[in-house]
Amino acid sequence: MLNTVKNIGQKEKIKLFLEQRKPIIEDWKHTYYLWKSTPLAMIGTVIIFIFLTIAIFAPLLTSYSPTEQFMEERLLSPSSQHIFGTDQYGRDIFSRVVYGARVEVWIIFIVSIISVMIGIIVGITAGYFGGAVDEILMRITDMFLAFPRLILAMVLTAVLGPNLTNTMIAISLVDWTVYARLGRAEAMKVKSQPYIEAIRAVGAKDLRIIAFHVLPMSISPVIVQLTLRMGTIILTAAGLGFLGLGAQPPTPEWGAIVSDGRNYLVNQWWISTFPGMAIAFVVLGFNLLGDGIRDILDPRLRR
Amino acid sequence: MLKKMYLWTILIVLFLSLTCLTNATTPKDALVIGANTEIFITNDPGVSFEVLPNAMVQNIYAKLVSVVVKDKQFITVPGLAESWEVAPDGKTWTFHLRKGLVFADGDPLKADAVVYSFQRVLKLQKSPCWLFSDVLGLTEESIAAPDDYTVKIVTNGAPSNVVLTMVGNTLSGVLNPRVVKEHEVDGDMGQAWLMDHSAGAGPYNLEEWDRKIKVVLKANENYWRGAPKIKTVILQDIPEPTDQLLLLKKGDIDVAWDLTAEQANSLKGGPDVSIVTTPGQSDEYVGMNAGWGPFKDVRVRQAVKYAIDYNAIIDKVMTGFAINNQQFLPVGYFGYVENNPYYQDIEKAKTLMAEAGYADGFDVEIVTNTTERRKTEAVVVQENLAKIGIRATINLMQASQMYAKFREQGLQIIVAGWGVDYPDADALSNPFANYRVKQLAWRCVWYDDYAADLTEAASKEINEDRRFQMYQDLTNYWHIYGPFAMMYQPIQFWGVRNEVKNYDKAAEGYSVHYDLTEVYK
Amino acid sequence: MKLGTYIIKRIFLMVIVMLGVATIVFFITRVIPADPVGAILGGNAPIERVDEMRHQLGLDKPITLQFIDYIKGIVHADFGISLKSNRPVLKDIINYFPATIELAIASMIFAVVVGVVLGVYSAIYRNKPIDHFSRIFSILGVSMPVFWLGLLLLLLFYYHLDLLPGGGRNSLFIFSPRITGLLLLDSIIAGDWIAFWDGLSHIILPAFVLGYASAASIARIMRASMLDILRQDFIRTAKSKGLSKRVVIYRHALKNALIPVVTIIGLSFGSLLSGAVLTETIFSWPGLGRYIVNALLVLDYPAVTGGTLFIAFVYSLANLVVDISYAALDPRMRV
Amino acid sequence: MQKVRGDLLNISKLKVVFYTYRGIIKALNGVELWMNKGERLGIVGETGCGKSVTALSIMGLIEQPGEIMEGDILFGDKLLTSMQETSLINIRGKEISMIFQEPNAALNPVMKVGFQIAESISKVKNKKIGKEVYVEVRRMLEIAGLDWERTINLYPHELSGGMAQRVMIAMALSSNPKLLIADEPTSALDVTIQAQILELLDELVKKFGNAVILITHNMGVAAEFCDKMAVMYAGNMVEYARTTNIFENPHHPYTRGLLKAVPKIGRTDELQSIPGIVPDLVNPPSGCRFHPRCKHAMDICRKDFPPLVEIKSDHYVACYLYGKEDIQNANS
Repeated sequence: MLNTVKNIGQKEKIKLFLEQRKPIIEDWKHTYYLWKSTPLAMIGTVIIFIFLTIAIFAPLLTSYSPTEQFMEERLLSPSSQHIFGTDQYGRDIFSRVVYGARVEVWIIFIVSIISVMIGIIVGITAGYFGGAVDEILMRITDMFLAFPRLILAMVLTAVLGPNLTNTMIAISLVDWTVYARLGRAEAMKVKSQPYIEAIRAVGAKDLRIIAFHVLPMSISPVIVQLTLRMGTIILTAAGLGFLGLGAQPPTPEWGAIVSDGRNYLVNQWWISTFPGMAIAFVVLGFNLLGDGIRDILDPRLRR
Repeated sequence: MLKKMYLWTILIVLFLSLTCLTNATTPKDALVIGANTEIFITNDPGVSFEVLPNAMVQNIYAKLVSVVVKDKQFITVPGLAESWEVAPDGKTWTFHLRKGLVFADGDPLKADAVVYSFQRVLKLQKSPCWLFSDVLGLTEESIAAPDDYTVKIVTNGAPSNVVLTMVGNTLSGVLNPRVVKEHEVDGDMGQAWLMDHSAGAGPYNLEEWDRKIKVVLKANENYWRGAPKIKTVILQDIPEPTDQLLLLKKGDIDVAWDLTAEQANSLKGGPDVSIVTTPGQSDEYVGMNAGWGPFKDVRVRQAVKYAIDYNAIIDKVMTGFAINNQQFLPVGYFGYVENNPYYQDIEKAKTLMAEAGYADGFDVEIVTNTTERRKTEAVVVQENLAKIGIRATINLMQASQMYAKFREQGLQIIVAGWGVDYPDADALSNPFANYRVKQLAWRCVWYDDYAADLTEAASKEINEDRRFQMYQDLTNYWHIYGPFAMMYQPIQFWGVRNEVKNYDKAAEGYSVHYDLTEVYK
Repeated sequence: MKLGTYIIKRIFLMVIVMLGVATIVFFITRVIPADPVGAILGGNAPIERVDEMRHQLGLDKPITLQFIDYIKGIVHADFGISLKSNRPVLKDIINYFPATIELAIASMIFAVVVGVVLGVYSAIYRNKPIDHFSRIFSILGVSMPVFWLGLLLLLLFYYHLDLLPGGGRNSLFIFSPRITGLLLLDSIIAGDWIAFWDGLSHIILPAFVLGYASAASIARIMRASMLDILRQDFIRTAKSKGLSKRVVIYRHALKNALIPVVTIIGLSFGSLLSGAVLTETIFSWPGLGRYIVNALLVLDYPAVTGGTLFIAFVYSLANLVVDISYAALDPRMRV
Repeated sequence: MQKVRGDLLNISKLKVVFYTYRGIIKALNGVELWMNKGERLGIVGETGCGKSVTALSIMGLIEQPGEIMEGDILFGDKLLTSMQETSLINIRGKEISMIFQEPNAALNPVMKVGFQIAESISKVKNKKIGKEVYVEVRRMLEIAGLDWERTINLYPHELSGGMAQRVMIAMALSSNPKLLIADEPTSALDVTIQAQILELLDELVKKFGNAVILITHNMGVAAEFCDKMAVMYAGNMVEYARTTNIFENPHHPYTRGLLKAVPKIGRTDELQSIPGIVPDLVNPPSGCRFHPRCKHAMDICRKDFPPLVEIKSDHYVACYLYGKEDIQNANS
């Protein structure tokens, strides 16, 4: 068997490979087609792309530091020098917004990792083992779900001490329930498959089954859900920042910048307006993308 | 289609009729003050200890004497007591009440009411109690009424200025014992009831406190100095400064209490609104932990004092609403003489750092709380310190957490403020220079016995000249060795509609004496 | 399962969950070291007074004893005494909650009406201009930060256009009657129309800002659900019976399409309560959200635990009601 | 206007397309169909051949993303294809009724069945739903063989498939329509129930004298029930004749193939399926759409679509196998 594969040429290998993967490739092609024909998803993707580009190339986009103060240049209105104006410390709002993109990306990244990890572990454990374990874990999940999200996050950050790290921890501790439910459903589905029974019969341990069979199946719905939730993560972080319970100065977190500027709203509208627009813009991007993904995954469209 | 049109018309009419209601201006005999009433806890003079509620309590309860501002100095003038004298031992004080005084409800006000009120403060043991018990050394037995018009108290021999300012302080407001006893629940001496009711003899009665909405005061027609001109005072809860600004500009409120400096400046020169200012009764400081690493070295502390850009903070952060005052005594206090040795001098600071062996600087954590102003100050200080190589990070804490850590001597640098408890030098020299009272000096681990001894001596010195000189010596010594860089003394400011007259007189004494009887429209 | 058994089971579960919630809140707020007492007494107070007060409040007792006291209290609806306001927390909650619930209800009404109407039209006129408008409206609604939108609208409608009031529940010199604590309802009961219009003009902006995101998500779900229903066989049947488009949509489709929306209404209630924290801050709305935020800032533990628990309780209750009405709405659930 | 061949219904050159992401589906490709009053017509063919689309076209229920491209549907003297929606409403349910394949799904799940029938009746009689209407509802339920007291207040999910279909029949016949379209009315039901339903339908239609179009993929059902049969393939009518003719003397190769695939009692030869697959209607084969699966395919079949010609009286076939002379006859 191995020999035959070895003997065939590179081209054939690729061909064979493509042949085997044909359904998957077809599926991807189809997805690509749907994505292309969903203008909203495309706009969303473009927005997210711009957002990531800004985050990556922040230092190239602006010559001002996001934190250094120039008390001589405080509260300047938007001009060619400072296209978004300056704040009460003479910092360039544009560069704060641009560097803020990095903060937001970081928040999304960390929150996603922590919350997915907790969620998956709890969810799969509950779904796979079922019974009392399931009952207990799900009741715990319910307890976390019994709080309105922002309020729980608020209490957590306030108690942990408001700063960026704790904000991320708090949001993760609020957000994991979504993935737990998904993971549980997925685990229950996989568990009831006949082949799992077969694998168990040949002596596979639970941990092994979870790691090699249940986990991979749970990943893709979780990833989809994650994309849908990224907008919410930003909004929650910004809400905490606005209440002074999130990232602390001089961290250029967008919500915190809006909050910084709110006392200047009447006379210096630009301080709050631009970072607020940045939040709306990026969340819009995630929502459009999420909507698109929902549409693309809609089995009725996939027929 | 017609049906739709009809519906739209109704909607538009409704909307317009709603909007008509929004243009209400305040009545002529009413004063509406917009403020963040978050810190309002009670209107009980024996419990209240914050500036804003005190400002209301001062207008509800009359006191034996009043501490007012004259020629920018605090002086004591007669109140319910028309005269007083102190025995030669400097401890026994006798106050003579006016005849025919009545409470707002018409009950006669006699000496027993004063005694009851003072003893009540001591019994309640609430926030302001220590001013009586610790500073004046009063006990329940040391307060007495030999007859209906005489009140006698025996102190620990505190200087006369201290005693009189205390008797003129909010906690000395006189309550009607009959009413209070009527509303006593479980021996609380009327605490619960007095939160939102009043039983005083001041110019106003507390009509209503609708929590987080408004506090309403109504004129007391029986006030001994005559009923005030403004009949209704409403303290409207408006937590956001921006909202206060908007409402003030529109005339929905007459006075805005919590404007930002920036907003106040934007109002200057406007047609309808002026800015009223008065020196604030507080200090803004940068405190260094003299027991921590580099700050053990007095030269490092001096370097920090030379690194701070005082002018930038005053001009830019406070946009001029601050006085360059580098001592703990606020302007206008006994013992105050302008004395500001520090200014930003990076070279000098660097030299001092090098002499102390920290030419390359060090890492330090600045802690402050989450209010807008402190945040800004901390950020400026952080920048300033960076110039002499001190790499500072800012850690914003909620006030509660910050003070908890501070009380455990657990901070490296703190940016904070100290509000004056009573208008005497003593109220500041102790916290800032005497570590034995376990306040600021102790929290900054500045265990300096010379300063502590001098502070204690000054607080017992009855001779005014000698006392004055002691404060000069203390200030000079403290400037060199102390762990504090004093950023400024804030200037308190209000946005006030031009229809409101004499508000500057009313607010001149700010936290010590806030007198709405002066105001008219 | 019979509807009755279902309700009993749900209530039983809710009690268990609420006890868990109480435990979570307790440990979140007590285990981490911080000093609420110091905050209450202010920066000036000497350390002796702080210790004294801590003892008074029983904060120096072992944590397990404190926990037992706390749970005992909760069972008796006693959340303790607020360190800051010095009043029973429950009294404070009763004081502030009507404002929050009034705002939440007003927002909910706005959200449901706008969301359902937009969603239905969007589905009927799929890919027509009204659909595009409604989708843009919805997607903006869930994208804009509540606090930012609130600030901008305040600036526009209050300051620049002078059309609506700038905050609070009513105007200064309009004294509304107090019966239930819900101003609008009270003024209707009392027949005080001036107070009613005044209250209404005050609630418009905050209710819009708060309800917008929920309106958007309801519109989104409504559209999807309506599209789904319109594809169903029974709609074809209804049409084949010769029923007019109106009847088909409003009598046959809408009733079915609303069922999943009910679930979203329950979830939206959570985001309304969350959003209320922000909206109340911006619009000077004297509600529970602001109470909790302010209590958090000074770590007033009894107030934080009480307020949070209460909000969680109201939210769970709302979800319970939604679940039950879901069951009641859909005859298929009533087997 | 094409010639009128039936006195109840005439469909000519009906073309229907559906716009989808894959492209345009040419669902009907010039269907010709006609029938007389009181007649029972069976439309047979594989899944996706356009039977249901034809039915929906008659009802005027082709909606986005579908569209009638060309062709006429003449019902009596009314040209349905050019009628406004408002007038169509008066035909649907009143003159033409329809029953569907999945009776449970075809009933609104949140409404009591009684109400759903009442809706129909109130529409036809132009009366508000009330006592009078409900009297009629009871009568219809009885006629459909249901105990009205038990069923009238039930929800659809509480009914078995057979009961639900009886409700549908009661609903459809409540207006005593001229034409009843039954779209696979029994294929979702158990075999025993199927027979009952067909019997009921047979009995009622006899009683009321309605014309019926029975859409089915089951040749046996069609044979039992229908006077005439129309065979459809990939959007075209390929053969139309009396039922007996279709069974005894099928002409079109596709019809023959279908019949070979029908199991029969006493049949000894092996069941055969038609080789090849149903064509993709986005890119249908040129010419005769059946040619890729036809063993008799000729060159002309690949180029042109054969017209439907009458090769015997009342027997029409669309296939080039049947002599030029037939075609010429037809044309002259």
